[in-house]
Amino acid sequence: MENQEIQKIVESWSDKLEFSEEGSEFLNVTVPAEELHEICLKLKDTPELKFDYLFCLTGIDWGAELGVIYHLESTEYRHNIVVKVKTADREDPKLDSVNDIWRTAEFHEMEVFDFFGIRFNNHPNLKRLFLTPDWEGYPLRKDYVDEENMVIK
Amino acid sequence: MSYFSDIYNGIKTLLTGMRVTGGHFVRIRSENITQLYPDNRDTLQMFERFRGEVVMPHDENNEHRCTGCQSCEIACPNGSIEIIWDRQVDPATGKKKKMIDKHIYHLSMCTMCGLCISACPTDAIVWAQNYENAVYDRSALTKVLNQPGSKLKAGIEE
Amino acid sequence: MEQLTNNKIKTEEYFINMGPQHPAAHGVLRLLLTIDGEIIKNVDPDLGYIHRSIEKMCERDSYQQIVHLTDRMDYLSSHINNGAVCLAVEKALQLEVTDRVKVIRTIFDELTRIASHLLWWGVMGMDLGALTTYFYAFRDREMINDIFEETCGARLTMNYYIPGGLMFDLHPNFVNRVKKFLVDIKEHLPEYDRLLTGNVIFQKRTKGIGMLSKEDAISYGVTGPVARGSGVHCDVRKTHPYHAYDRVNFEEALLPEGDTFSRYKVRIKEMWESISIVEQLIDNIPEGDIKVPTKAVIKLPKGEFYQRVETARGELGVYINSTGTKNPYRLKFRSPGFSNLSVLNHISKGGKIGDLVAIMASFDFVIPDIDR
Amino acid sequence: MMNIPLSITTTIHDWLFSIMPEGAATITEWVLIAVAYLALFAVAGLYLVLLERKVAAWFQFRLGPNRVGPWGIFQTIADALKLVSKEIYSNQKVDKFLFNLAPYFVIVASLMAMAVFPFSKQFQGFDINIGVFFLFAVSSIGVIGLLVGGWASNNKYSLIGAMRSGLQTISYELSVGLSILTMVLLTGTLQLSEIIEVQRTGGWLIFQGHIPAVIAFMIFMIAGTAETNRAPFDLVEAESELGAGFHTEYSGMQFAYFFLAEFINMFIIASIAVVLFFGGWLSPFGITEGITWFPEVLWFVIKVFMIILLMMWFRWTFPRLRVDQLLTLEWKYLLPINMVNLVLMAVIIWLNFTL
Repeated sequence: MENQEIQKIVESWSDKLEFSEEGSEFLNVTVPAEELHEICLKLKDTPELKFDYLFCLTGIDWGAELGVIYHLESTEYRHNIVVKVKTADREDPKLDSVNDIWRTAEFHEMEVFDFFGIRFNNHPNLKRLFLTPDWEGYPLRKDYVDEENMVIK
Repeated sequence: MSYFSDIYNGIKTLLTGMRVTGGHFVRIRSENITQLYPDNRDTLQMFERFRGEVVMPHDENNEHRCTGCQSCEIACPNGSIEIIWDRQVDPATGKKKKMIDKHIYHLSMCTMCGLCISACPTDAIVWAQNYENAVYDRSALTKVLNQPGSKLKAGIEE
Repeated sequence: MEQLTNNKIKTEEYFINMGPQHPAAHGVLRLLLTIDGEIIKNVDPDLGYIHRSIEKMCERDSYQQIVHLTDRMDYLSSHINNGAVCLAVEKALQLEVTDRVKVIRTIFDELTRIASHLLWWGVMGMDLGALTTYFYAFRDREMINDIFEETCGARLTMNYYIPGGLMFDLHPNFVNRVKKFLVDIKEHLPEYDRLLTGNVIFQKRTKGIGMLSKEDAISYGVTGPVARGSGVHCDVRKTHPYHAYDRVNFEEALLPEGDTFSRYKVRIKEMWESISIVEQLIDNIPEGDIKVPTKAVIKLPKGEFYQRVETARGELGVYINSTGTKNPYRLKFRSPGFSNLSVLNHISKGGKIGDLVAIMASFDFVIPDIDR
Repeated sequence: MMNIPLSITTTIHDWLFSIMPEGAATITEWVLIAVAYLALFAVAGLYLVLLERKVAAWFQFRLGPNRVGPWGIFQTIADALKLVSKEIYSNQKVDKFLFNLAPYFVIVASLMAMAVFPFSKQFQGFDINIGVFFLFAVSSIGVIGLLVGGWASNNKYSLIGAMRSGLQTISYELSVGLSILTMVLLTGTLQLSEIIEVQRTGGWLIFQGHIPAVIAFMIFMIAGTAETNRAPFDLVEAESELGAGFHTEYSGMQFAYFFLAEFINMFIIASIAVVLFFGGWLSPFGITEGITWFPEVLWFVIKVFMIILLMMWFRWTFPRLRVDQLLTLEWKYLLPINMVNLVLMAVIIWLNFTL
């Protein structure tokens, strides 16, 4: 399915979505944090879309806000969409977990929590996966400083 | 009935496997792949492109090709190359120009990625095929690549 | 029945740490197992024992330098990892590499895949107790390593692909060596089948163990031979062709059973397919340049770039978020091992310790790839 | 003319009794015999380890040990010296008494079994009339050592290994016993020397008993491999599952005892097989029958090595079984076949169909 058709379907679900194709090969849709779970569920369950394969889940620090990028693909139709979600709260960022929609998100969300400190609601086992439990700070954030271990060139 | 055919097939597959290993067992003289390493040092030849360590070749007049442009230092991802350079008067032309004082190479930090060598515009550094890099003291892995008293070969900078 | 449930013998579940130092962990994977006798109740992976923050390092490195970091992720398919970053950068720069580069990259990718699968085959046998397989596989892998060493100068961490092409041209011996290797491997693979695949103990150990359904495989984001063993059509070489895969004939190895044995068969079949791909390309490597000149400092345009490749373990994704500078703003590696690991708990529950070892062997984990 | 080993022992015997009172001489003789046996089996164990490493290497395109001495023949001796000099280390929470006791259980059980073997006509420590029975009983004591060691180590991996060893030995004891019983049916005696005498006239038992004897031999080899905890039945150690199983926590000489015991057990199983199926020290077709100076013990050793080679071949070819498959194999396959085989053997003897 072409990007325009996908956009047409998704647009009808909510009026708070922002679409963009600039600087990317995929259709990007920015979703407000409170609608994330609902939109994701629809993306998977709508028979024409069937985005059943979450192939990449990236945490990102945009400077002012933290966010997560979901790369979705349909294994049946082979079309893609990129869902972006942002949260402005850097102290205690919270987003909804999508691990009940795509099970692979369980581990990827743990990774995002570990590196960006984004807490996911309804996540079954949110723990520091790579770093030690008492690690201070979230290393992939842009404002993270560690004078001992980081070599800045 | 499948009980007996299971036994039969099981024994058959086991014997097939034993034939494979047994075949290699009796042919061990021609098939063995062991290299008797410290004994074959004299004959052991590495491939010509093998990345052992970075060296700076010098010719018979103790001249190298490094202009001190620092391309390798910038290209290195790990900071394993440090160039200490100086502006000195070139005796041939009488002008001041950039000359290397020390080309320091930390083998201990090197990941053998080869970016420095492809970055070098004058082919001053190349790979050596030396594979025995174990030393007793870490400081021995910090090497100065240009030999003492060496100078830049004439005509490289153009 | 009443008496049975009320009897005095109490059993208790207990924890054991499988790893980080464990022969079956293939590195430093730590699994917290909850066990009832020999039956596995829960598997909780604990990672990070070889985490080197490659993604953070990428944010400070230039694009040429990033390539060599990917060698250290999945070290068994380092060429393919290099290719992923190079392709992403080339896609961003809209750089079209020459045909020669494409074909050479394809050959190297496939040789890497054979080498990786050979090592996996040896380790699979070893995990199940047949130690001899390891040496048989290494004998052949050694030939591939020699091929690589002659051309690239390295055996494991290659860094041979660079954005825009290849670091240097093929060695003159390359074609002959590959042809000789192809003859040898075609002799040896059937022997491997006789030794291990047919073995009744091996089949009993793997058939029906670790069942993974197609739906679960997709939902858990499982890719590579593991997913194809469950019948998921997910070969990136087919779905999103890159390099020269669109001009070679090969079959995607798909088996519907979804057990450990079908994953095993998929990998064996992939080796044959890789051999056939190399055979198709080795005789007609086109002439041409080996690199398209790029600037010394590569600056990517502003935007987001995503490149997927098929490594020996599954789909590797490289996500580059660029703000137009010489370093990526954010670079994410979607590593196949990490997603595959997430399904381990789901499929090994209820099995025995021996089953868990067999399942892990069939997943072919490379821990640096999971930890990054 | 007497056999050379025997003439030496006779000389020593006479000499001892000439310089000492009778009681002291007897005790000295016992001690000497014990020391001789101990030394013999330490050396045999060590060289079996070397053989195993060499054979494994040859199965795997390698050369094997080749650094210490010519062709590496002193390699295992060097290893043993290293192990002797190592600290015996245990973690804090082990049950000290049991932990230290376990290796001796294992090694003593193995050595005791050695006493009754008829290496040649004269070279036999102790020829009791229930020889087979004794062998069988003593060789299964070893498992207590494994259980105790695994339990006392206070390590979950060791415990799993120990439990597996218990279950494995108890199951496979049956098959070993029944297959021995099948052969005893043919010989009509339990005394090892007599079992060999039976074969001197009637041919080796595996030919005498033909079909049931061959089946019994196969079952004996499978069950015997399982008894010694060797691959494909090495669930007790199962290095890819349990690390090192029951001896994870052992170090130094205590570990070496477990290790040697495994190889001596292999020697025992092979020896039983040789005595019961291949005529013990008898030469094939009686080719050295008339040559009095020929050391008959050589035939025994050659045959034992052939059987050991077979067991090593198993080990370096097959994958390991899973714990439930191990039991399935025993209770669903080996045991019923063995029972039927026993009846078959009885029928054959009854109808006088033996060769």
